[in-house]
Amino acid sequence: MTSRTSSLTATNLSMRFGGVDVFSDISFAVRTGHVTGCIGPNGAGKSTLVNVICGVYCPVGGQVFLDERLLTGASTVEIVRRGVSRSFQDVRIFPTLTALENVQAAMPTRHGEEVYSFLFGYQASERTNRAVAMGLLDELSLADVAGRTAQDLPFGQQKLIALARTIATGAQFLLLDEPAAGVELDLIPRITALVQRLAQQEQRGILLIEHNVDVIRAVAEDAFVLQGGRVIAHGGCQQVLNDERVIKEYLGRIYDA
Amino acid sequence: MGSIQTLAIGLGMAGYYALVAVGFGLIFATLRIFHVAHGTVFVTGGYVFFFLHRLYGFDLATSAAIAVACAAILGVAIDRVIYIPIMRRGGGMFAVFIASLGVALIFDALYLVLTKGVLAIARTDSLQIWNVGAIALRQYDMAMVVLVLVIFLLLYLWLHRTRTGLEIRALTDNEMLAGTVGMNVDRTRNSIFLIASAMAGLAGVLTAYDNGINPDSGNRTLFIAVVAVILGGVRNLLAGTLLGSVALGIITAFAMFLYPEWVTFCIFAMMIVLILFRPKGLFG
Amino acid sequence: MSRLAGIRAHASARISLFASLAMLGLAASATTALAQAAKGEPVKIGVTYPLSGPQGAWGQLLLPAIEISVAQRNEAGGINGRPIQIVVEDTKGTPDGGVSSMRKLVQVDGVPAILTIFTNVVSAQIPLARQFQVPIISPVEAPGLVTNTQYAFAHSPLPSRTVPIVGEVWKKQNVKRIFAFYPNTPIVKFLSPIVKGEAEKLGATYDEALFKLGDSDFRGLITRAKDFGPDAIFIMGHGTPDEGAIMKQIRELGIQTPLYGGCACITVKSYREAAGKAADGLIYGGFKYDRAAAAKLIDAYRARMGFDPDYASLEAYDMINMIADSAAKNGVSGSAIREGLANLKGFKSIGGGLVDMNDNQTVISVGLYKVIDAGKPEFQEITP
Amino acid sequence: MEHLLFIGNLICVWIIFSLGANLVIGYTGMMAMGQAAYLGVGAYTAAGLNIFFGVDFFTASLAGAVVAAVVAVLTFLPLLRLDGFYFALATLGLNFVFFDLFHNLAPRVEGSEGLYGLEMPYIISRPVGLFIAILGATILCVAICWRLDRSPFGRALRATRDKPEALQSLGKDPRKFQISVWALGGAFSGLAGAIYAATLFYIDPTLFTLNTSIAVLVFIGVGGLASIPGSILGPVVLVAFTEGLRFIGLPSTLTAPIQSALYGLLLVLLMMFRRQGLVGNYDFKD
Repeated sequence: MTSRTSSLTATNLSMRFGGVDVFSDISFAVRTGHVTGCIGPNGAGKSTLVNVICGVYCPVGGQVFLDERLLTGASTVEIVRRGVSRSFQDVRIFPTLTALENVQAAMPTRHGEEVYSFLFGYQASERTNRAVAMGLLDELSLADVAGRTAQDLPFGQQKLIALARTIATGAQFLLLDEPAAGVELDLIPRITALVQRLAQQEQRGILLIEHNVDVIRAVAEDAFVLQGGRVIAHGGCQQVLNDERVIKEYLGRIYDA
Repeated sequence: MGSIQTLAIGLGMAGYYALVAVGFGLIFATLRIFHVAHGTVFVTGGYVFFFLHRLYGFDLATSAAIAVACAAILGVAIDRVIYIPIMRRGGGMFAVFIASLGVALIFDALYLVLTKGVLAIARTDSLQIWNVGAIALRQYDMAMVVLVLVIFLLLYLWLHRTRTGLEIRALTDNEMLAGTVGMNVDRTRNSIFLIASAMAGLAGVLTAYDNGINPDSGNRTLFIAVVAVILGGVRNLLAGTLLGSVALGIITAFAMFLYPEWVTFCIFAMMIVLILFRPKGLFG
Repeated sequence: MSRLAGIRAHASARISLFASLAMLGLAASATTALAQAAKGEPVKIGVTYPLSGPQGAWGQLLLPAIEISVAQRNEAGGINGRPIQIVVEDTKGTPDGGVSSMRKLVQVDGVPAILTIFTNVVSAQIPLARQFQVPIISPVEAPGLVTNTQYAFAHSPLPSRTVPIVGEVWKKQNVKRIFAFYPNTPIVKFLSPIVKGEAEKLGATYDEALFKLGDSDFRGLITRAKDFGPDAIFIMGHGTPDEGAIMKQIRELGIQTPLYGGCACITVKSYREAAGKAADGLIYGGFKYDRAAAAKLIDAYRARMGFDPDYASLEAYDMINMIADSAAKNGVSGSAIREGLANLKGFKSIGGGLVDMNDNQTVISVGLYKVIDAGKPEFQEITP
Repeated sequence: MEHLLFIGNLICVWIIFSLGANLVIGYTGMMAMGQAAYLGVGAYTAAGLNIFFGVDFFTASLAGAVVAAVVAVLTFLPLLRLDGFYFALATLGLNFVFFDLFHNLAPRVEGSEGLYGLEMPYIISRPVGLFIAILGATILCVAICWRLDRSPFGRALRATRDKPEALQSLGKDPRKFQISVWALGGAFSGLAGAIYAATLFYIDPTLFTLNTSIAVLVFIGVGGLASIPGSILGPVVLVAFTEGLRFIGLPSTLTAPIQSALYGLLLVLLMMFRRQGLVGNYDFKD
């Protein structure tokens, strides 16, 4: 990454669909080298939050900043170019591409990807991209399915490919929408290890949206809890997870169930 | 003077468009099927009528009744034999659309072989006209306008006073129901295709009696009907289609009057502009 | 009836197709020329006519006349003892169909000459005729179309001769406003200036409208004419039923203006039927022929079809004999037949009289006619 | 023999046209129903330049491809925001609009009733020379598509087709790829049109109707979507079949309807039983 930024900040974000508030007054910050967790029940507005940050929807109130620069209002593509990329809860993998191609398609290089450059002169950058993509897949134990068409793979593996794809964009900030949901249990440690490595070694800032509290507990330093469209707790991860209100409103229900 | 005469002609043409368009709109609004073969159903009505009346000497009423029945059966058959199996095999709206084009091609070819593509006019005599000042009104057109209005009234009653009508309106309002193939929807589906195709068949009969049809007439009329439906708005089926058809009839007649070489151009340019700026329709 | 005739023509074409398919497998198209040299081997003549589409009805009425012509010629000894065999291809009346069927006839069947029809088809075939060195002959009525090329010939009365005699009627009746209908095809390029010129000569106001072949409702277009308030309406095109339908719709819009035409298309059954009663009173300039001289065609045609042949059938009858005469004199290759056609002198037309080829175009006699009853049909020659 | 070369030329024209359409429909998943319009633009441009301005044929063909690409992009930009049926319908409407343009400009334009005096360089003025040149152009087009298929650009096109919004979330604008491929498809169609004009020696608006657009849909539908072998196989099989109909002694009145009915039947059967075609890699999008 060329531009070094240090934080992605949301201030007083509000979103409304057809007169119904999805969330209101949400503020948080994601810093490079850190993982921020976001938990909350279904329908709490987590995915909408990601969509708002990424420019899919325009918030009815509040702003998102990348350091000092305003991000709100820019197009999705522009936002990714500035260094904020996201994954989808419902995967949205490219079904007819192979696992490897899925990851390669996300690489930011433009060599051979234009209508005037596809004939020649992209071999070197393709080789590099391929190596990087293979490395990512390897890290997620997907090296042996790299050549298989994505739609033929089980859901869990698709999810991991989508994760690899998001990482491959090279964005400084990653918004991961439930990366561990639907993934086989024995793969979860690999995901947490990867997320930790991204934060610590590559100095990326990660917003980790998860249902699985254990995952949050394992990797996140900070966390906030979204409930009924509001942040009900915010702070250090341990502190938040031990918050009485959180346990009562949210965690309690999970543990009960 | 020419403009009033053109207006009268346009209103007459609107009758045919309305009959084809309302059926197409009904199928599109309820089942999300882009039924290109609706044009085929239209010419089938016309050809059956033409063959029975002109070649086999049946009287007008019998030929017309058989023709409308054939068109109605063909419409239902296309749905049951082609559309439903495709949807059962996981084909989407585009698959049905393309298959529908295929059906239209097959029938075009059939009528081309049967008629060599020569214009089929079911009447031999001239039509009676009334001269009102310098304006010539054909009695046939006026009778047809009345007929179309009566049919639309009946359609209104059918959609608002019967159980099937209620189900159809539910389909129009709920996109989730549409496109599903299930036991409950099947009967409603049949009624939709039956009624829509019968109306297209009737339009075919009327056209074949009036100025005649050739194998191309189906597609031409269908695309005009599509524009009429888009113009009127899919959501607003009866009133919208009627208004859309009237508008289109007048526009086509005027295009023919003012820029005769550019009629097709006008219709399709208008369609593109509509799709771009008012996909929900002018009146929707 | 007419369909049966078509099938018969194809049955003979089929045999030759199999033969040529076999040859195609062996090699080159040159072999067809060798095969024809054998004694008694038929001489093939290609026919590219519309058998479907807007002009298909007419094409199917013309085929029997060609077959009668071929049969009578063969009885009379054919081409130096060799029978004539026609190979028919459907052009659908489109340039596209014209070119592909001509390619097939020349390159697969190896025909040395082709009978064809309609300006738009002929226009597209002319470059091909030059390339293949295969003469095409047609009753096109487009002035100048065939004169600038070596391999295309026409045998018909030109509108440059028929329209002026209609113009004399206009002059006599002191016509001041003329409205014309043409199809929206390249034929307008030839026709429009002639009629316009005629109007200018009279000092009459002139306007025109182009209709689309294959349309069926022309009323919007006709309203233009109504608005113009003409005292003469002129209709001419490819002789498709569309023109008849326009006549009918003119009357159904309450226009009682006299109708005029520049060809004898009303003698064509499909055209006449489309017009119905509306064509009664139509005045046209067209091919003038002697019924007694044409009896051997008219009687044979009547016996087969149940009604009289139209003027273009007579022209087609002539054209078969023109090709046969040229081939008999110069040989059966394309260039030999072309040579013969180009220098044709004193050819005895079925319509009576002798015609010469002048600049690739024959000059045949024209007359002025009035339709008394289109239903019967009954036509009367008149003088302006 | 000459006739076989002619059929070979026709097949080449349809292969180039199919490759272009397959880039748009198969690789990028855009339901283009009016590709014949660009075929016409290419044909008219090349023929017009050659006949009226004396431009040599190779340059004129290239110009045909370029103009078709430009026209394609200009007509595509307003349609960018449409999706599904409305996009298909709009492109279909474009076909009619262009047909009327060709048709109405034709009657009074000198040479419109046939390409008189299309000037060919000596080397391709003979049937064999022409065939070799056309075959060469076809091989070049196949090679370009083959490179494209394996390039990052091809991958991006397939990604655009599969999940445009996901591609967007990866920082790449799917619209850019759609416009690019539409231009490329237009260029292929335009080149095919120029070659078509050279093959037939004349052009006429009736060559560029909706039927031609549907024919290419059948070609790639039968051959296979998003597949180069499919784009070649479709035209080869279908043109050989329909031209073969002429040789089995079928009356020529029946060849056109049989071809049309066959195409219709193939469309129906394909949609029912094999939506990806013979060797295709992709289904018709929902």
